[in-house]
Amino acid sequence: MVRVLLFGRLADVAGWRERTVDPAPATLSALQRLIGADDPQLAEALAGVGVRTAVDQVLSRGDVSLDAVKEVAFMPPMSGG
Amino acid sequence: MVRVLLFGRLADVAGWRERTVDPAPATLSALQRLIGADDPQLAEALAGVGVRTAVDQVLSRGDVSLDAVKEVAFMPPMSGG
Amino acid sequence: MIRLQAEPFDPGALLTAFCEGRTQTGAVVSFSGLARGEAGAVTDLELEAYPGFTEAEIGRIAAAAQARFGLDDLMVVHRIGRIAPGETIVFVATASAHRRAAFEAADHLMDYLKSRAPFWKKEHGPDGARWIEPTEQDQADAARWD
Amino acid sequence: MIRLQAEPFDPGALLTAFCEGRTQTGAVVSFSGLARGEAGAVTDLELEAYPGFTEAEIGRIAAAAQARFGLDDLMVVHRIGRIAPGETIVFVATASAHRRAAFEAADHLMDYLKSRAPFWKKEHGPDGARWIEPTEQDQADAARWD
Repeated sequence: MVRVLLFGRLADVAGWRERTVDPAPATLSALQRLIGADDPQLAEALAGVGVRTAVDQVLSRGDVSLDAVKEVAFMPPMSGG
Repeated sequence: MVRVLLFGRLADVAGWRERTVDPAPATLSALQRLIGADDPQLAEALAGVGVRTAVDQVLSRGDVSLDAVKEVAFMPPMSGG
Repeated sequence: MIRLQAEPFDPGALLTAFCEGRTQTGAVVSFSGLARGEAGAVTDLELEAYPGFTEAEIGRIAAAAQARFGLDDLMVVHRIGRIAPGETIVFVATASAHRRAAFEAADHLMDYLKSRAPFWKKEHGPDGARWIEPTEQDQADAARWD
Repeated sequence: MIRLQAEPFDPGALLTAFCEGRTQTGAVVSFSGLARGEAGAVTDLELEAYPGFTEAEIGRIAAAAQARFGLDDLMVVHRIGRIAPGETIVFVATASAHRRAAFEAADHLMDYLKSRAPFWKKEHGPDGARWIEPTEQDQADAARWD
């Protein structure tokens, strides 16, 4: 089981901000395909330029295993201040 | 008659901060010679690097006439903040 | 000190607290980012963070900045939620023995917060809402420190 | 606003006043210069100005900075007389639509105040008093803007 968080415009596109996926897919890329499977707009937004992922609150690059992972966040380009 | 002001270490060297010179000399350089005449340490300090002059509260460069001038300030290198 | 908060704050009160009791610090620089009304085109801003992760990420950049610029101390306070024009979105303060380090560190922290810290910013106005993404200038500003 | 004053002041209170009511300013940068105790080597500072001339000179550089950096507003408050360690010697604040201009203008004003504004600074300590003159670094900092 993995908790999935969407931030910023990704949450607006999807119409949800948090969701539990159970069982967790084996990898981050599989999770991304799964949550985008029935939502082509979200799938496109997740593949957009500058979207980053955090796996258990650590920024990840490329694909990673979700073994024992509790939380995955998909984050569009960041802008504070 | 001209009022002469010394600032910073120039006042410490001279032992005075303000003095009236009457009659006023014709030029700034003559005034500088006059106030340094009986005080070689002040004369040397006035000739030091970075000493600037303000004539009636306007920074001056080089020698100027003191005709109708009310106030001359001798200022060592500036440092605020 | 690094803090996210939903309540409005007064940057001056934070500066007072930050300066208090410093007898060996020569220079304190602060930056206050205010929400602009854009002459009525923006009614308010909405700032989203990733609680826990956002503080941790700012903490990492702050620790790196403290070492890089030799700071005595720093403070970052960032609003989240709805923010009205004129309210402070972000306050950064840096303290160091000399002014150059304090200026550079505050400048650096702001460049980071603008385009690399986990915040998402939405502008609400009479014509609807839009997400703000960092501009090319923001990206170039942040890249100055890489 | 440009002001010289003999009484201690709280930089935070000045920042609060400076930020108040700004709905079109995006960025406020402040610099507070604090008197350092140098671990006991300095008991206090003495700042001398040339009343009238000093304010006028700062006014000239402030007007030039306001035009050069496109500032909305700026404030300079400078102590004169005796200043104890930890007290604020100088406060500069700049306001502009965007942060780069506010940072650069504050940095510029401080470089100017350090080595070109009509102030003279004496350090008093257990070993006596000495006049402080701008360092080569201060001169080089100011020359960046020429």
